[in-house]
Amino acid sequence: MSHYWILAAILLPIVGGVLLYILPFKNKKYMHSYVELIVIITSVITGLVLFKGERGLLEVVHFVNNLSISFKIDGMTVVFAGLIAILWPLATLYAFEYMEHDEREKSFFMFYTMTYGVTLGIAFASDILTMYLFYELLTLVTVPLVMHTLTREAIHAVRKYLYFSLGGAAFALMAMIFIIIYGDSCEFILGGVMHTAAEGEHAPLLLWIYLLSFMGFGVKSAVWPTSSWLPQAGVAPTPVTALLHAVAVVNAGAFAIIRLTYYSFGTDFLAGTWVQYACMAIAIFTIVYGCSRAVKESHIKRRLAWSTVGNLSYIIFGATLMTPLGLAGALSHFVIHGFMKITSFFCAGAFMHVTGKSYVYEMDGVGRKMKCIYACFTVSALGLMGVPGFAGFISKWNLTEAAVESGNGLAIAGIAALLVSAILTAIYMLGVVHRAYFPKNEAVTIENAKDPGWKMCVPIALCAAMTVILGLFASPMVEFFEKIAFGIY
Amino acid sequence: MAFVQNVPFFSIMLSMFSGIVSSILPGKWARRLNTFMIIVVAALSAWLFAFMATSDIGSYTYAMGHFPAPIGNELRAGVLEAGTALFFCIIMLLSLWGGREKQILEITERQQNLYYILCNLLLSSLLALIYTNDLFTAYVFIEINTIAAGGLIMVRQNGHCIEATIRYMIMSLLGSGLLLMGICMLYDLTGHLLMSNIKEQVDIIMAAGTYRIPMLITIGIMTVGLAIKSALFPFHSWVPDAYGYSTVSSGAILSSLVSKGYIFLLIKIFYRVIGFDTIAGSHILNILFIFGLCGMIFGSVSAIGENDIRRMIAFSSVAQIGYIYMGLGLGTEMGVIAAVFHLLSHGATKSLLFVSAVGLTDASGGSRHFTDLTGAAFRNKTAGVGFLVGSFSMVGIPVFAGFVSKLLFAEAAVLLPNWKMFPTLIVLAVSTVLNAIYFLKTVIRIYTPVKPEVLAEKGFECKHFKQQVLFGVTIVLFIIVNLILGMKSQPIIELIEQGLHNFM
Amino acid sequence: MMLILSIIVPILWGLLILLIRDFKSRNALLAVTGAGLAVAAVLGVAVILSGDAELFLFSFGKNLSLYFHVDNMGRIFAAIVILVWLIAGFYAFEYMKHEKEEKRFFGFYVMVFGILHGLTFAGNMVTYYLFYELMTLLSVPLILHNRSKEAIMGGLKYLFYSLFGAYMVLFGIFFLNKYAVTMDFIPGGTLDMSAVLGHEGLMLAVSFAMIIGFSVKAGMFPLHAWLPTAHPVAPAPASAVMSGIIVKMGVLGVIRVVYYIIGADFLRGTWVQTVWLILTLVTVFMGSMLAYREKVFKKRLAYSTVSQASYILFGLALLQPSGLTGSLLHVVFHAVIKSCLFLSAGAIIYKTGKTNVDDLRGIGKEMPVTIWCYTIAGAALVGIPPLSGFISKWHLATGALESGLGVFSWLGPVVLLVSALLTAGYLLPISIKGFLPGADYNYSEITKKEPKLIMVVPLLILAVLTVLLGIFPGKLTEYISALIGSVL
Amino acid sequence: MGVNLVQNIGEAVAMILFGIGFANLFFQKNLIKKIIGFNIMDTAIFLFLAEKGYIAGRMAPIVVDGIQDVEAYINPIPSGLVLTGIVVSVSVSALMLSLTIRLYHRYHTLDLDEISAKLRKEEM
Repeated sequence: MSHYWILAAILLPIVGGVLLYILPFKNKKYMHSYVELIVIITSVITGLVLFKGERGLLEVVHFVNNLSISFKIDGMTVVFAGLIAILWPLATLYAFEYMEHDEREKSFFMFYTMTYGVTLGIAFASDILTMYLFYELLTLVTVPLVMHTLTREAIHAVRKYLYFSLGGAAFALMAMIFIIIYGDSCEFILGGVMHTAAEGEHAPLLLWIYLLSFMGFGVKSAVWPTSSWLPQAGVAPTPVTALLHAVAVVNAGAFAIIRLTYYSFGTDFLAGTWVQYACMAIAIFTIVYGCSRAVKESHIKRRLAWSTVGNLSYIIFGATLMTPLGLAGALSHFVIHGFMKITSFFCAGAFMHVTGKSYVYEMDGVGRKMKCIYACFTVSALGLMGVPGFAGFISKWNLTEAAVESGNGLAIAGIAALLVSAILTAIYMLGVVHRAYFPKNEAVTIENAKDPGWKMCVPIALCAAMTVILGLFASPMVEFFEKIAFGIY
Repeated sequence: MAFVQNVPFFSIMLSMFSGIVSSILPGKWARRLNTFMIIVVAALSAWLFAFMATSDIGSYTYAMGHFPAPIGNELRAGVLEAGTALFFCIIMLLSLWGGREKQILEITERQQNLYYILCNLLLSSLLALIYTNDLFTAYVFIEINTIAAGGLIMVRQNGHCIEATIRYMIMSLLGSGLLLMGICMLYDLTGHLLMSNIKEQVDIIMAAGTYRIPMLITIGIMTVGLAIKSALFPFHSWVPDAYGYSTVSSGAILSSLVSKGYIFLLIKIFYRVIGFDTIAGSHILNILFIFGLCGMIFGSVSAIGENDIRRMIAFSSVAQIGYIYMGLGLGTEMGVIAAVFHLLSHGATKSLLFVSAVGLTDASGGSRHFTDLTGAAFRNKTAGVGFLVGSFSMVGIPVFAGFVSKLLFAEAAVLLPNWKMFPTLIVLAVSTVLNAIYFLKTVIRIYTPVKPEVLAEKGFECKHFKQQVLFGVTIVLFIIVNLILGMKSQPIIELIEQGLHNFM
Repeated sequence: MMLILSIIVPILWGLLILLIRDFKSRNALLAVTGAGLAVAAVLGVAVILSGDAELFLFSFGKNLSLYFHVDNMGRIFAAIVILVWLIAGFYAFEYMKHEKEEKRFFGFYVMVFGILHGLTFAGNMVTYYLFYELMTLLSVPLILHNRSKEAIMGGLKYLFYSLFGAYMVLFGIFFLNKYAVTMDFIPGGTLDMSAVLGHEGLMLAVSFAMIIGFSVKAGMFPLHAWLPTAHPVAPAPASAVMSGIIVKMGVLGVIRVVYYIIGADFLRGTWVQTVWLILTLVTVFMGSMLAYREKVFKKRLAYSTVSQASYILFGLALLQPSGLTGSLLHVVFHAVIKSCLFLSAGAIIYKTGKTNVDDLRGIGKEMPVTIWCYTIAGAALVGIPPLSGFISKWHLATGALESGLGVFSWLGPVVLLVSALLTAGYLLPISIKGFLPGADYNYSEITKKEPKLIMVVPLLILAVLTVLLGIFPGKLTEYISALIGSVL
Repeated sequence: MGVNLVQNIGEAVAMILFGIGFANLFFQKNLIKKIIGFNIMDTAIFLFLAEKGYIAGRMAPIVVDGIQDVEAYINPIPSGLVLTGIVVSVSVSALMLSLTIRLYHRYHTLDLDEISAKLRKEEM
């Protein structure tokens, strides 16, 4: 398959989204089938490109010097693009039901579909400029989604999101410049592209720059101290929070950090320097911080968002180990967290959609009424806690294996943080489960709670099933990640 | 000498004479003449530009009349001059088109032709600033430029505008006074007024090591003079009023062309009169650098606090001028290239913003306050898109012009051998964030839908593309210019580099 | 095959009970539950008797496999699990009558039975950890059964303490992955000494973390606080199996880690052993002390469990054959005794609703059989010969004296003795006041309140077992000694 | 120093005047005074130029009596510059004055800050 199909995969949802706005649809059903069709076709193309496509470089536009917009497929691409290609059709299906009573459904789906293309752009980007471009676009295209409800709160949240993201990108841009100047090329090549000479002479400077860019891209994956936008952005409709703020957007941040660390600066250069420790310390702190905030939060979506903050830093922590195993661990959490968190968000959204309530303390006893939803929620909770047999354990296992293997002193603290976060996760997730299944005697259960329609239940069940399946049969996936990390794939 | 090499002279004269002719024409015809003249000048400049870019003469001097140097007056043209002239013409034309509707409303019938006289004079003086090889000519045209610009502000005769004009004039006069003083002192030191001759003498003086202090003072006075005129922080107090209250074409032209003309002259002085090495060796650049940085931050901070969209854009100009001076202040060629590119990209972007902002305010009952602008982009979609693109460019989204200039600034900073790197990078990043804050805040605001009943209550009207074809076309053209700058930057940068080399 | 069935069948059976929407009658539920318990017990016994079976179930990642291996250590624990679980289960048939939502209780009860089989037969650390977590999660509903505010708090406290402990263990497992040759349980330990070389400090810390982690379940100071909160609020059968069995699973975990993975030799004489010994002794003393001062009956028993479980841990910490023998004996005896005590407490609450010790004056007149059972069990726990408790304590004390650990060799026995006195002090007054309420007691109001046979029989069985095990400890001790020979 | 000063007394005075003019233009609040300041500033520059162009003992560069020897005249270029400068200065002054008149008509004051304040009040 020619690699021009990459372009098709990126552009189809974007164009499709715009067309959606222009085309007149007779009724919702047509529109829904149109959207789902676009998304599924994109996913199919993506899948074909990933596994059958040529491994060449596709240059689209040439900018200054060695800067260009170009795409390619490598291991990381497969991971990210594959993940979202699986999740997007499901999330869209879920969104149909979630958004059914919304007046501005059309504009929602327009941007929702466009975001798909932009995210794919990040995944396929072959060099730092292309990634930066789509990274910025991702910020912008998701803005209408976050502020969809147009409440004061939403607008406030969206502003914060924008400023944080763009600000972060501005800092990351600085790093980009350094890579352009001190690197052999801007392309992502496992092991880094820095001049050896530049590394020697400018090492102290480059380390600072790495830190700067780490913090910059870290904004999107909600690394402390810039994590507060994520919970605030939870005002968005749940399909957005679930897919974008638990998977696509935030993973893009982690993805960018991995790209930068492993493919641009190179781990040989960074490993063992102070900056590695600094970044790792930040990640470790964020892990604990995010989870503690989640415990304190009683709004279900915000709670999950804080949980996301913590979990994303697992990925970052894996990345900062700067060993191939660390990368493999990071990637496994990258994928697995996606499935787990989208499940829990979907469930939370289903609860909110059906009952109109949104706080944990309003969930008394609903587990007995919304059986399917809360069964899945429980699965995701167990997964997030890292109970063996569920996917979360696999990624934790890989991460810690890498941490132990790295022999890095701070990594041991990281393992401890992972476990502290696990217990905190247990507190905030099982707290919910408990309430839902074992309400206090005097508590009042919401009367009208019941399982939502199939459009919601099916995606949720599938994602939950993935959590279990990945937990039990993870070996092929993990081996694949190790291949990527060792540069064999 | 090929015929095409007469273009600089022709274009200056053409615009000046059409100004004079306009004084006897009625407003409508003056406008037509003006449009025609700009197009012709643009075509001529394009011709020259193509010629210069393809031929290998690099640059040439053009003696006015028959007096040879050092007595005669000279023009000088190269690829950078021709390109800038072309760019200025395009932006001017688009700004006038974009603001035409508004301008017809805001300016009385009687003064219509006056407006175009001033425009023509302004263009001719800008062209003269670009092409001239003579410092005193430059001074004279600066004054013409100042008066024309003052007229452009004042022509909308309300209190704000007159007050803004007088403030603008005062600052301008301070600047041109200093510049004139500097020119005189330079003449005193070297005995010449032609740039190339001064350069020779300056080199000799510098080599001899005499007159260090007078030289420094001279350079300082001239630089400060031009900096004041181009509204470098902290001499920007006139900017928000002048850009904010004048009719929109004037605001756009002032911010994207007039101040740029001075900067272009300053760059010429740096390269052609003093010699860039001399300049880079003095501390003048450090001062420019620091004020540039301050301007970047201060302009943006003020813009954030602003509640009026036009004034906000005006404050943003202060910040952008800061960028340019920061680039100059870096003291490397990369820095200057970045500054020149930013001069272009900011010119293209800022005028787009001014023009589309007017479209938005018109769709909000003429109110310029943010609360009324809610949802304006839905009422005037073309203007909304224009503002969106302008904002993205300002914030530095790739594909748009602003990104490239930011990239160039940063690259220049990274390659610096001295202490300026970190301040530059940090301020660049911070100012990007600040830019994002006020521009995207506005974008969000204008793209926030409002309920129809609220609209009906306030009496805001929707404007469709068909009702404002010229405006729409202008916006589209602006966007195209922006995209060209953003995506085809490589040849442009190469030409700038080539042009700067020709300066030496 | 039998092995996997013994785990899966109860779990599925329990699930079935939970999923069936409505049982026609309570008897149907009880019949299904009873059948489930019986099948599970039969399967379990079959596994115990069928020799050293091994089963590699499947691998869900590198070094992550489900592997079962029946060994003698597992057999002991499996035996007491089956015994206590069955007895308490049948007791619950009657007891749970006055609770709502019995179906849920029995469903989880049967499920946990299966999990416990998995725990006792687990052949490597990961499998053990997996079932350990599942046990925690699935046993929570047993505790918070009546969903009162206190019950829910108690359940959550239990949950989070346990999870905290489990994660400490997991922390260790992560490191063992690198520093152990294999994570299968092999008597004597599997540490890869060449890998550990140079990382001894780390390894000790890891061992300590794992010991502490498992000890949370066994209620060792400072993480013992969940026990006195969770026990009083849980239904009596649940309290009984918690104290009798689930606490023991923590102990089994410690045994597996110390004797089967890390190896006693590695820990002997290190700071880990010292600290561990100190903690156990503190717990032993403190537990008894708190029990002595506690007025709520079940809470008192819970504190007693804290204290007694640390007897066991103390024996383990000695890293010495005699001590280990004592520990294992005490595991068995304490399981039987404490279940008996809790079940009697449950019977009292069930019939009279009295929870406070001071209200129990004359109870022996009202419920003589129950209180007799209680008294026998209590006396055994105190360690009055020839009852069972004496045997284990004797071994523990000898172990301490033989250990040659300096101060601990005499301090240990002293603390044990003091604690035994305190035990007598907090357990026996209930019997004494129960039977001899004093002159001012109004005998006319006495009514026979003996519960139904189905509750009394389990009590009797347990009481008789206590006595029998005390009088004929030979076989058991021999069995244990043989087992210990391979471990140490 | 002293000798230098005496010899360049014209330039020195020009500089001082320039400073005075500049300060007036910058700091005066009254518009008319500002314009006066501007004129002083410009005049100072002309003085400076004239001083530079003047060569003691020679005539203005107007051919009189057919003497065409360069040695006979002073430097003509500064004079030319002064003339141009005056033209510019006059026109700018005129513009400024006309603006001032307009403002005065509207706001009845010549104080720029006061005008700004009034404008702001107007907007309210």
